[in-house]
Amino acid sequence: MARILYFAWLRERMGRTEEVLPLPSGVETVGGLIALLQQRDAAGAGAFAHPAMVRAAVNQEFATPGTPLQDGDEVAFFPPVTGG
Amino acid sequence: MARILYFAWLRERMGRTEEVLPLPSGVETVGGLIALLQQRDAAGAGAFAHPAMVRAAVNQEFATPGTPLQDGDEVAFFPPVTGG
Amino acid sequence: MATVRVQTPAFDTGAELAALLAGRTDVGGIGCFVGVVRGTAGGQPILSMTLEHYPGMTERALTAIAAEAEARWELQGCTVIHRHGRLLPGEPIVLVLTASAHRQAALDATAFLIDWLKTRAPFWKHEEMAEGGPRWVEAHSGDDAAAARWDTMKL
Amino acid sequence: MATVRVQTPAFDTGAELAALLAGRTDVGGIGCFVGVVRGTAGGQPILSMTLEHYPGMTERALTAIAAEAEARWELQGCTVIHRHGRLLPGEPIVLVLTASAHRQAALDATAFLIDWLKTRAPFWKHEEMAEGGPRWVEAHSGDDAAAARWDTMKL
Repeated sequence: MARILYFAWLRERMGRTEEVLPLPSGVETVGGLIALLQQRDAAGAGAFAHPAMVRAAVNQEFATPGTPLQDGDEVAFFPPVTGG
Repeated sequence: MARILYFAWLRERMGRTEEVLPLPSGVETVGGLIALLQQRDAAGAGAFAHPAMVRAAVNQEFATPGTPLQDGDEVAFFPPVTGG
Repeated sequence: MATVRVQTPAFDTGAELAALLAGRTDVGGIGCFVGVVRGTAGGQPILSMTLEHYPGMTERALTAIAAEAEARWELQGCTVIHRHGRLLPGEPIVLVLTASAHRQAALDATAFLIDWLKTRAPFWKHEEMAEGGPRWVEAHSGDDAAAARWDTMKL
Repeated sequence: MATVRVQTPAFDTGAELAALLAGRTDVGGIGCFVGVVRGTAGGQPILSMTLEHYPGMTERALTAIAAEAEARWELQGCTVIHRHGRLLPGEPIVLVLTASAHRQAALDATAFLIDWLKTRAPFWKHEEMAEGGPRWVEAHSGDDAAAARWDTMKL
């Protein structure tokens, strides 16, 4: 299982703030999870239509598509940050 | 006549905060005034013993030994500034 | 050592500054930056700005950024306070304060903190425009460049 | 446009910052520096620091320095307050505040103002040492170098 959080326009396009998802075998990285969400439904296809515009964190640390995922991870997807 | 002000250790060595002095003919610059004060008395000789350590202003603008003096000028002598 | 807070209410810059100085006499200078909501975006008036953030990761990221500043410069104190929620034009968003024995360390650390914070803290700005719909603020390439300056400095 | 004051009492940084923002929504960032009396000089404890200045020329010099900052950067406001008289370790000496639409202008103008002020404003520091006689603080060659950085920049 992974807890997945969405922020800013990714949250709007996904229509949810978070979800808990079993990680299917074969989904071993952030990039793999993005591919899964793209294919799952129209919301995922829209939210991840341009993966270059999406940033990710795993367990509250910035991650890349190659970052490995493990059972119990907290994964977040969001646009490039704009604080300060 | 020139009004002459002294600050910091120049004030202490001159033993005064200010004085009004007629500018003798021949004293036409800040450097000329320094030479006059050096020769005038022991206080002046001590205060201006190392002219490289002395800074000057004429009419409240930083000046150099070559800055010309005119009747009525306000001349100040002080060490390099240490504010901030 | 750093003070890091993420909060909705306004901060009191004078009080935070006094807290950095309280009871000590080894500070020679305090650098400070306050970010403020501008009333326009791309030339268009905005009504409000709402800051969304990632609770948990935000505090962790700000703490890591402050620790990096403390590793790079000799600081006697460091405060980072970032607001979230809905803010109006003219309201302060973020406060960075650094205390050091020497002014250059305080000034450099302040610039570093705001540059890194802009590219590494998980906040997202949403603007309510006077005309037209609301919009998410896009990240600046200039902010990436400003943050990248520090990659090759002081290491 | 700049606010310049030379005074004996402490200043209120929060109030000065609020005054720069009051009634306007075009400010994006405020840079700030506060100089503070350190409790030691050359490793020796000091009891107090007394700032002597040149009334008249001081205000003129600070105004000229602030005008130079306003000529070099697009500032929406600029405040310089310098105290004189006898100060104790831990007490603030000088406040520099700059407001701009963009953070880099505010940060750079703040650094410029404190660098120039240290070499161009007629103040002299006199330290009362815990042991040994009082002494006049000597000018730093480092301050001249810091000020000289700006000679070839932004012109």
